[in-house]
Amino acid sequence: MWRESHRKPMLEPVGPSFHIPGGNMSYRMSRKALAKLLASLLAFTLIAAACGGGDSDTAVDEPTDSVAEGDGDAVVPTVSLAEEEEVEETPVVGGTLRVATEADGDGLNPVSNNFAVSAYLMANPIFDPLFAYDENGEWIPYLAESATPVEGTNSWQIKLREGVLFHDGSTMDADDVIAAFEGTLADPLISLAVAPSYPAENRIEKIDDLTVQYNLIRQSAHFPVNLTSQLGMIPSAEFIAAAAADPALNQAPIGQGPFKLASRTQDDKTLVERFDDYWQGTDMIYLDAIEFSVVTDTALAAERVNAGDLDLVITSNPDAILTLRSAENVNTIENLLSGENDIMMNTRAAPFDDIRARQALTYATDRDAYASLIAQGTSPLADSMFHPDLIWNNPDVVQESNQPEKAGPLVEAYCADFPENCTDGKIDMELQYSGPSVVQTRIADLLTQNWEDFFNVTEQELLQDSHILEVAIGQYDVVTWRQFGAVDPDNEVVWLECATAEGAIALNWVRVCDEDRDALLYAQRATTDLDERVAAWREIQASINATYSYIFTTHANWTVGYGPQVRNVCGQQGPAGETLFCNNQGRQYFHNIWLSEG
Amino acid sequence: MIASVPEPNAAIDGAVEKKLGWAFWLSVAWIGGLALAAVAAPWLPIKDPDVLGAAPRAGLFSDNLLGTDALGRDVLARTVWGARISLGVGSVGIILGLTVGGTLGIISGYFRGVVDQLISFVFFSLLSFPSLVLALLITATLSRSFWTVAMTLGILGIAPIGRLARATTIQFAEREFVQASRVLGAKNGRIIVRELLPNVLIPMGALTLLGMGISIVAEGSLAFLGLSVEGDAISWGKSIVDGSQVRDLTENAHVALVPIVAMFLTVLALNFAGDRLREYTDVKETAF
Amino acid sequence: MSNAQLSVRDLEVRFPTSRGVVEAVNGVSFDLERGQMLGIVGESGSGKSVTAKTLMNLLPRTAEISGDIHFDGEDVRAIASGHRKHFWGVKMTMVFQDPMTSLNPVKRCGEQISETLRYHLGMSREAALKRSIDLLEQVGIPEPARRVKQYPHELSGGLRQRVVIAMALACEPELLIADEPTTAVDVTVQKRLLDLLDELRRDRGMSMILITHDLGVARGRCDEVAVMYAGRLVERAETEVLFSDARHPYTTALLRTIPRIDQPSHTRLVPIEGRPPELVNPPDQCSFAPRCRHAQADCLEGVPTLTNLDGNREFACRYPANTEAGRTSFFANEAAGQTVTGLTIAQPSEVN
Amino acid sequence: MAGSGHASLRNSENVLLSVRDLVVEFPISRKERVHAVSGVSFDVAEGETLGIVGESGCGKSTVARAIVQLNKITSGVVEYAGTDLAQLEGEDLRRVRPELQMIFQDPISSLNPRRRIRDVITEGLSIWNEGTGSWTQERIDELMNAVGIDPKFGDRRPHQFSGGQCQRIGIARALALDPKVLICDEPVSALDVSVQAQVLNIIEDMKVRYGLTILFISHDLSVVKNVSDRIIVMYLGKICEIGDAETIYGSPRHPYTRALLASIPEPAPTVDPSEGNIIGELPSPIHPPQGCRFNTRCPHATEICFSVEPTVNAVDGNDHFVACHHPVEVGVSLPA
Amino acid sequence: MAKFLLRRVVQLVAVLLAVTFLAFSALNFLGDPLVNVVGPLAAIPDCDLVEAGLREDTFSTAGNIGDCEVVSRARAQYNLDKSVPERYVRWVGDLLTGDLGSSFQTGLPVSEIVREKMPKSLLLMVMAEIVALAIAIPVGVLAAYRAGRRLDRVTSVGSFGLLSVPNFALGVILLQVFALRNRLLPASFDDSTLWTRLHSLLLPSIVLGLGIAASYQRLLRTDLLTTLQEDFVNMARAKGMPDRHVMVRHALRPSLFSLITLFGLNTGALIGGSLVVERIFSIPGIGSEIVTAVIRDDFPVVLGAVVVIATGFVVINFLVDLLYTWLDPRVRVS
Repeated sequence: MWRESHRKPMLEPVGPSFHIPGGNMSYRMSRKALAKLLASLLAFTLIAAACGGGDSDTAVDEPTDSVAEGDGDAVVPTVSLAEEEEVEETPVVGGTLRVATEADGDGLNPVSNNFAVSAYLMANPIFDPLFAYDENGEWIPYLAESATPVEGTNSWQIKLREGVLFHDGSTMDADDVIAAFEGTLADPLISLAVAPSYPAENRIEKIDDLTVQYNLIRQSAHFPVNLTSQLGMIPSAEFIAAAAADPALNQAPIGQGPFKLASRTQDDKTLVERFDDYWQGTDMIYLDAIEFSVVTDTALAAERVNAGDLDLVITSNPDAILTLRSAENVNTIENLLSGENDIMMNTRAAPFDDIRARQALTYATDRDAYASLIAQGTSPLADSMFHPDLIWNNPDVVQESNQPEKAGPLVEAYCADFPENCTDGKIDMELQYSGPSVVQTRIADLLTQNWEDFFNVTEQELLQDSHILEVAIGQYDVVTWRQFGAVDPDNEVVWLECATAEGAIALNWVRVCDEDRDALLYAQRATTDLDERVAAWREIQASINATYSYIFTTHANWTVGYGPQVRNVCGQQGPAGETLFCNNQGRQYFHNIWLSEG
Repeated sequence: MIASVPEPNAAIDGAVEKKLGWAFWLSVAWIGGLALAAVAAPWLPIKDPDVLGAAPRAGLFSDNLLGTDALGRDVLARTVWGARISLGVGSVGIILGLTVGGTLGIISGYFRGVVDQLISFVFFSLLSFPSLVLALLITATLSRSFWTVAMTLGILGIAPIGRLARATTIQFAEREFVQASRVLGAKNGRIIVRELLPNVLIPMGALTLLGMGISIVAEGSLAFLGLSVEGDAISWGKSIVDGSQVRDLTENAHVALVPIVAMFLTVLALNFAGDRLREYTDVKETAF
Repeated sequence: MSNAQLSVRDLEVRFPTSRGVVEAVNGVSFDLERGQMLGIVGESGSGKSVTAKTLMNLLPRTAEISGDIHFDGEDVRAIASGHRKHFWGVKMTMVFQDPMTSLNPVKRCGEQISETLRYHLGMSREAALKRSIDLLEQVGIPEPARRVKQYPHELSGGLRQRVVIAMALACEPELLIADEPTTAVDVTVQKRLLDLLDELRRDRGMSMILITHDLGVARGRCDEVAVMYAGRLVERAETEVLFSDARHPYTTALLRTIPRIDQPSHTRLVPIEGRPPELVNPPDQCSFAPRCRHAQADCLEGVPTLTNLDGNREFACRYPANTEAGRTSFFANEAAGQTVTGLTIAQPSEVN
Repeated sequence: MAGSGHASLRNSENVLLSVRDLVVEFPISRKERVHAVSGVSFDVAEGETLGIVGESGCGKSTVARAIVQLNKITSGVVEYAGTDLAQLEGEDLRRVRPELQMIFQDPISSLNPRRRIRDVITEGLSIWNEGTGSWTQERIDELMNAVGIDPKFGDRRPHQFSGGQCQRIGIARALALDPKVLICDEPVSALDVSVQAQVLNIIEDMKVRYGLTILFISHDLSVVKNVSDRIIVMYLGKICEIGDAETIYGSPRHPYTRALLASIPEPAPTVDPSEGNIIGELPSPIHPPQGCRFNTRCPHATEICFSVEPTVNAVDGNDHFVACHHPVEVGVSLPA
Repeated sequence: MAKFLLRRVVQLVAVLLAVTFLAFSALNFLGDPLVNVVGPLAAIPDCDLVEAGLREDTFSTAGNIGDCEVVSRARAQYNLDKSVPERYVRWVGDLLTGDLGSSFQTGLPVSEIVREKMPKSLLLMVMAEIVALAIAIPVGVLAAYRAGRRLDRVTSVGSFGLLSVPNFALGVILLQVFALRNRLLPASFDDSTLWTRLHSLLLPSIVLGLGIAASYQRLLRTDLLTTLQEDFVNMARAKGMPDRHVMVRHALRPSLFSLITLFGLNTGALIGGSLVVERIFSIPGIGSEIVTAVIRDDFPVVLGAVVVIATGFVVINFLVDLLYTWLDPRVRVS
């Protein structure tokens, strides 16, 4: 399915990617500032999200079928288009698209606010990125005209298009790009995640009015994909300066996308309207406006899409997905490749510093129950950090579980050695999860039930921010988590290397340091040979599996559900007429969507 | 020449005997039975409330009498076990509220003056603080153990109970029997304990039941905000929230409805019993 | 008696309660001639107010009423069950004990008077107000034009009761029932109010029923006095006859028990021992028997009927005072030291 | 009639309770106050029953409550057995309390509805720990018998008794501490006439039995006459007339006293019924009239009555005192 | 009147000071505001040591910039180095100038947030009260009029039942029946037009209103029964006034006092109760905002909302007092 793209060099990705469980929380909070630090790491990853799924009819039982229909020539499995796309219709101009988001962002300023899925949904119409993914998962210049590596691949020159107008009427030039980059690095928290890839001085240079040069510490063959996400969204320099002085302006961003912000109420509604001076022209911008409403319960939002109260919803909540699937008036696009649900153990603290405890926990876990009761069939069981459809997947790696008979002796042996960590012959441990969330609570209850024959489980529900924090600073035993799923696995290096396993804050959450594994990680980073990389990653998977630090449960499912009146959901076009990647982890584009009449 | 007259006569004695009525005893039986079941839950012939054995979202009268929830746990068992926390939190909370609020209210109503103004001001301030917001503040910042939640509910009760105690105290403190006691030479402490307490506390005793109902409901409200007792502790509020997910509600509403009905019946029984008890302990002051 | 203005026959009022049926009024009959003033005297619970409220159709729906009430030949109870407007308040009206509570505290005095006029007589707001001022003047209220704009609490007790009277008289009723109209006011005010009622009654030729617990009030004002005890009418006679020559032992005991201003200080009072009976399921006997010094064995068997002697007096007693039978029974009891109901008679009689 | 002055006070040895210049005012706002009692002086000899009579608002109950220190005294002296009660505080006051007991107007409200009547009656003894066990019980039984309550009903609660019985219980409670002075504040006004006599008789009996000195307050002229040796007539916080019962009723000198006696339904023979027709309304105790407080309604009022407050002066011997500039000559106003 | 007003204003200020001080202290003592500003840096215990010069920075991941300087800077910026009372005084000072501060979370001025969210909650509250009164007054009057009869017993049982239904349970049930199953009413808030606003608030206001209606009805019935015993009612009937006139014109107004007192006190409870109802029906009102802010420890928002609600509470109770004087002329004198 996967093959190397020869058109562009494979370069080293710079950022990590991870997901926090909570996308399906019924009660979701925005992150506190403390989470900005960690979550900002997420914001700068090279996410070439795999896109899978299919329409609502075929995806239910065998989600892989539709993937197989891909053209076989892409880096990623392509989305099989919904039937309505087959009929050529004349697009209708006008109308407001009503989109439900499950949360709101702190703000919509890409320089100082961390974007999660909801924020991306609202920011995508307002900001065009410098680069974007085409349907094959390869980067294409978008707002940028071109990207050229210099001095090997340590530096990249980015040339901007001429005559791009911001919503305030000013013209975009190199100064805006520099202001955005420096603004990002000026934020002490966000820079924690971004700065390490760049030297302390001379990180960005202005070559001419429309050209900037980014200077990196290490070779990076894939640098432009770094600019497909938040980091590639460029607000006007004046806006950046003004927002730095008055944070309230983060709610009223000035971009250059096809839609400009019309009104916004935090945690409620955000309305964007067509921007008439859009640099690509408005011939293909059909919608008058898009209205984003926060509906925290996406299952309820799904009901409303079915009822016609809303046009589109994006969710990873199994209840919502099932509702969308069974709804008569809803089409869905599901993506099973963009993340793994897992359970992590802290290998630097008792009792899980002992592999016997980790093994026991792994054996005691009932993944089948998890898949049927929690995922309810919306997400298949996962064996490793890669979906089997991906070439990186090592089919020999099998996630162990459901063998409680093996757990008993291990626990017995452990407790014999460390009686202080045991009570009544069971290992004492704490299961930490984020809440308040009905789904997370159910997961915790289920796991506790799995484990309680061998472990004395104390449940601890923490607010999402505290939850992330305690994991980052290593104050946990076991947590439920969602992670991985980047298009290019090189993005995952940062979560796995020894360098991030130490210190006060560790991004290698489980804190497993294995020098052999580091060697493999860096080897695959150094090569552009796909076979070599695949081989390295298969070995890495086996190595991860052997440490018993993660228990993979299911592949996360991001689903876009929309009413029949919504057309052209996956028909977004790039500047050169390329078809853009559809449903990248739920970060939907709305540029060319139109609403049929009636 | 005091004539001996046979009185009080028998007719009055008969008339004075009040009846609580069958509905009261039914309410008491429900609350008592529930409390008993809650205490005895581990030994009752019900399924393990945590075990995920059965098919999820089973309907009523399947293998599981009242069906199962989204994780396949027995709804009946969870409702019985949930009574432990709900009744526990409710009773501890109201006892705290009654003790603190009642004491402050009596002191305030009896001594009046500056003390009264100060305590009344505290009560009014507490009242102008929306109660659930107060509860939120406490439960969100402290760990949400059983005791935190119970204490929080107790604090919520202080101001309303205190105001009632104060009003009742004032009403009685001006009565002539209190003056009579003072004329006899009773000290303040004695007047409060002997003359006022029985008149204030006994009606407030009935209030205990009403207040317990309110506390049980408040636990549910906290659960809806995700701030009830943490961990895998089972409470009605948490069960209702769990069953109130849109899909659960549309496809198997009984998961939410069973604890809702249990809570409703309990609160109804508490309200009714409290109301009857209030009437019952409300002394008639004339025989005619 | 059928030509009487008001005729009450065998009136019974019962209230079912959780404790049993309260027999508040039990077989009360009387007639009232036009222009007459009847006093109904009794202690609390004797049924005098219930009787009045029955006449006024003011009892709660739970009350079980039987008996006949005719006003000018019209069946009053039929009016009550039908929907005839303009009877109460126009033909027959009532004033109550407490002037403070008889006036609606949240409405101006003028409104309260004029609403009656407007409802019954269809007067305009202005005309009704003007008439209200006239009425207030008639009942001797100074500055009536100012008073109509005042709220009841701004008036003194005496003035309030005058307002109530003015309100009652608004539609020129033919019968006024006054239920303890002066109990809540001081003696000096009481005198003036009673004088006023007397005067108005005479001027208008109105009939009146004065309900009171104060024998003195009844004595000075009424043509005829009826004494009620435990829901029954025990004696009725012309005022002077009743006060000088009462027959029922309760009446005589009542007259004796009250301290009199013309007696010297420290005059020993003659109390009526015991207390009034419960009205719940009363036994079939003379209800005064347990407190009666005349009581004999047959007093406990059946209720004595109201006997009519020489046309103008009635009483319900088998051993009436100031008669031979009464004297005999009393001396017999005195000799025995106690009555048949266990009432001790420790001291030689001062009376009878 | 604004009765001020000490003329009515006797120098007799056996004066037990003496009230001098008693003033009680209740503030209702920063500027205004109710002048409930304004400079009242009188005394009570040991073994005497002093009646205070007057209409509502005349301050008679306030006087009673001020004597037992239930109301704060604004100024004045309440001297009991040589001690000024108004000066006593805390424990000292408490120690004197058993000597002066009180019976209240509302027999129902004056008993704690939640206590058994035996406990109610024993309360005084248990406060002062007088006697224990059977001794106490015997005394209580005796008291209950004395007031006509069968001791076997001691376990019942007040609501099982009638108003008259409750008043008897109240009397027993007051007598349990063996007081010297009994203050009766409208003790029979809430009772039906048929039981009123029972309670009045008991008060008379108890006075004899326990050697009480009684202050008897009532609005009912007949009742006051029946129980009192001496009578005070009050109007709007002041004394009008003080004298022996027979004197007050037989030859009243104050116009207000006469108006009262003429107003009752069966007027006293000593006054003309027309004297009851006093005009106007009771003035506000917040702004009482200058001079004689009765001047707004008095048929005899002259200029001096509006400017000068009359003092309490002796008239025609017999310890008869009147506070009036123009006391009525008895012979003149009697009907011919 | 002026004096009365002045006293009320003083009371309002005192209550506000007490309430905000309570909230302020609770927020500061129970949680650490620093966490909200600088995130995990505050939670790393060693940072204090670093700040004191006792230790090197320990952020391996952060590399070159994650110093504890950030912490000190934030402390200074938000006055967190000052004592709690001093910070409170500063906060009150800002409040006097109309500055409620800015959200830690979004940077938006709290006054703007309140202005945005409050009207929705207020509308819900008003609608709920209207629903409650519209049900309670007629039913209460009818029940009192037919006291002891079947209608009275039925409404008594009904109101007793309603009182015992927690509003979240009622919300869940009505949501299920009317919004999810039958789609008669919207399941969540729609802010598009005034009509959709009222339409989508109907169900939540019924949920809130029904429970209150039950308590109002019971109270009104009891008070009406007491009033109906009064002589002035008898007097009105003795004057021959028709029953309807007596109930509505004579008995109702003097019976409204407890109801109105409860009405005043309810405003506080209603905002409390609406937290849950706003949650269930996805209404982005002040209740939802408070919940979110409390959970996020967004102090300025919590404090601001509490100030506004407490002010509302005191002001409404003040209006209730004014209403008394309209209802009862006796109060006007004293």
